[in-house]
Amino acid sequence: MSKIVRTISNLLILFILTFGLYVIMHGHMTPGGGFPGGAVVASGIALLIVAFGSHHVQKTLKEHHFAILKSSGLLIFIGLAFGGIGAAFFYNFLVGSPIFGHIPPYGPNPGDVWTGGSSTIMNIAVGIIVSAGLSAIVLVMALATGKER
Amino acid sequence: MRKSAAVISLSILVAFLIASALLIHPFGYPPSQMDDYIIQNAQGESGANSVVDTIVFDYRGFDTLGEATILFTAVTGVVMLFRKRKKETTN
Amino acid sequence: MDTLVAHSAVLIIAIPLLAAFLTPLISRASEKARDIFVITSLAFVEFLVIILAKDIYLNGIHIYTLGASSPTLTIPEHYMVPVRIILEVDAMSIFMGIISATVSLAAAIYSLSFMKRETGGDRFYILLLLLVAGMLGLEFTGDMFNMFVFLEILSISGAALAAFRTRFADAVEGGFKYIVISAVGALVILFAVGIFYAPNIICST
Amino acid sequence: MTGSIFNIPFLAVAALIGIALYIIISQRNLIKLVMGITILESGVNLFLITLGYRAAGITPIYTHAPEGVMVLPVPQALTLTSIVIGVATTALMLSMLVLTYRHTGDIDSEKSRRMKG
Repeated sequence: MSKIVRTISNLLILFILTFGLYVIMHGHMTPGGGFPGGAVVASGIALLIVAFGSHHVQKTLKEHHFAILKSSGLLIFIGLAFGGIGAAFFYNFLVGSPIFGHIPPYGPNPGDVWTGGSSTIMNIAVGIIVSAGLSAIVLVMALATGKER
Repeated sequence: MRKSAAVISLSILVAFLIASALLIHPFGYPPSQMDDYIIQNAQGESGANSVVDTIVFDYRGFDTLGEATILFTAVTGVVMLFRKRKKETTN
Repeated sequence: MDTLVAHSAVLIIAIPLLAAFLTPLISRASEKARDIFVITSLAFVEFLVIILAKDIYLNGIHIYTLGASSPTLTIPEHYMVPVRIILEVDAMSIFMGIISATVSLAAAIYSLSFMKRETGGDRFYILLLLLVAGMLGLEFTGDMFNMFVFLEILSISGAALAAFRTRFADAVEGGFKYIVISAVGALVILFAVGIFYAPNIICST
Repeated sequence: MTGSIFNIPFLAVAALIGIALYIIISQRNLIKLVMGITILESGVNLFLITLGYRAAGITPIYTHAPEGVMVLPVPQALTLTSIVIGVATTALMLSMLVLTYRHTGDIDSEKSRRMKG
């Protein structure tokens, strides 16, 4: 791609990533959450692949980096699910505990980040999984169908 | 012959779809006993403000676990399909 | 031991998933460690299926509610319809569970030697473990949408495994036909889940 | 009141699914077949979402929620899952298509005679 597109995408990638992380982090209060936030982050990486070409991106962001990210996100997710095994498999064992444990008053309230129990951390885990997964799909497909230089 | 069989079966299916579209509950007034319970109790049981997020991760968390494995399967499948074939004996 | 039996219904589905997520990390260590890990996890699933079968043979249908404060609490306190996902394991599903667990253990042991000549080894084991998780999940859930999700896991990992040997044109083409037909079938099942969700579709008063 | 004629969204769902099934049956070019499946998937998602709409309903999120009855949250959770399933199946189908194109050199299902249907 031309020089202009590369410099603009260099700047733009920061805003896309911060917006994606914002949507992932505030999933339990505002609309959004793990899936849409991960898709936003993956679209940022897709922008890099379009701007710089898949071979250039492949030098820094290799496929096994995404594989490690995906596996760790999934392990966090299933670890939280196993965390509540005392009561039942997917029991929300962090409600009322010091970690993300506040319970907001019933009805409309301004929203408090420190709520949601294990579902907040699951949000972040799903955000990691979706962003690593979708960008891995885009990168692998771009590499496979790109011109071998 | 094959073409007419396909067209007939498709028209029967579309007729069923239109019939179900006309007979379903009116658009803005769904029956909602389960959802009213969830809307009342979502904040109390899981503490999150967003009821949809509570359902996705707390009431029906097992679906989202299946969901994450589906994405993991698809990515592993795509990466496996486009792998470089180094030493491979054709048997 | 009895807590293991109480939680065995969900452990049978969760252990293959956990093993599938761990396999990429363990295969970094060595090929041998990965093979041992896959075989031991499938053997543990087989052991869990057998003790669950004994429990069902003795005292009937085994119910497990995911996320409730206790596994058998299916109906929430002041409400008459179950809200959470319930695993319902009766004689028929545990019979199918025994078959699928045994066959997949045998397939994994057989594929140890067969996969030596193929490239992309650990991806085969990840997809095999996910196939097993999809099969067992499909048989044990009592929830319609959950059945759709596990059916989709089954069809995606099955299609990827069908197209595993990508140097043969027939394999990839067979995988493509498999994924197309099962995707259309699963979407029509999802439409049926929607119809089940709107109860008075025909008898609207 | 029985189903009134004005269930326009459900008629739209019927139209989408009918068009998608016609595409899947009649198309020879496999890329268009995958497009037909994507249309079918969006039709079924539209059906799930319109099941959960309540007249003048607000989004079921309590942060700064205005007054009003809340829309049904369960179909939204189901649609979230089925959208990602659609992405997964489409990605796998397209990558298999690329591989069949590499092997047989063309994308038309008629010419590669083994691929009837």
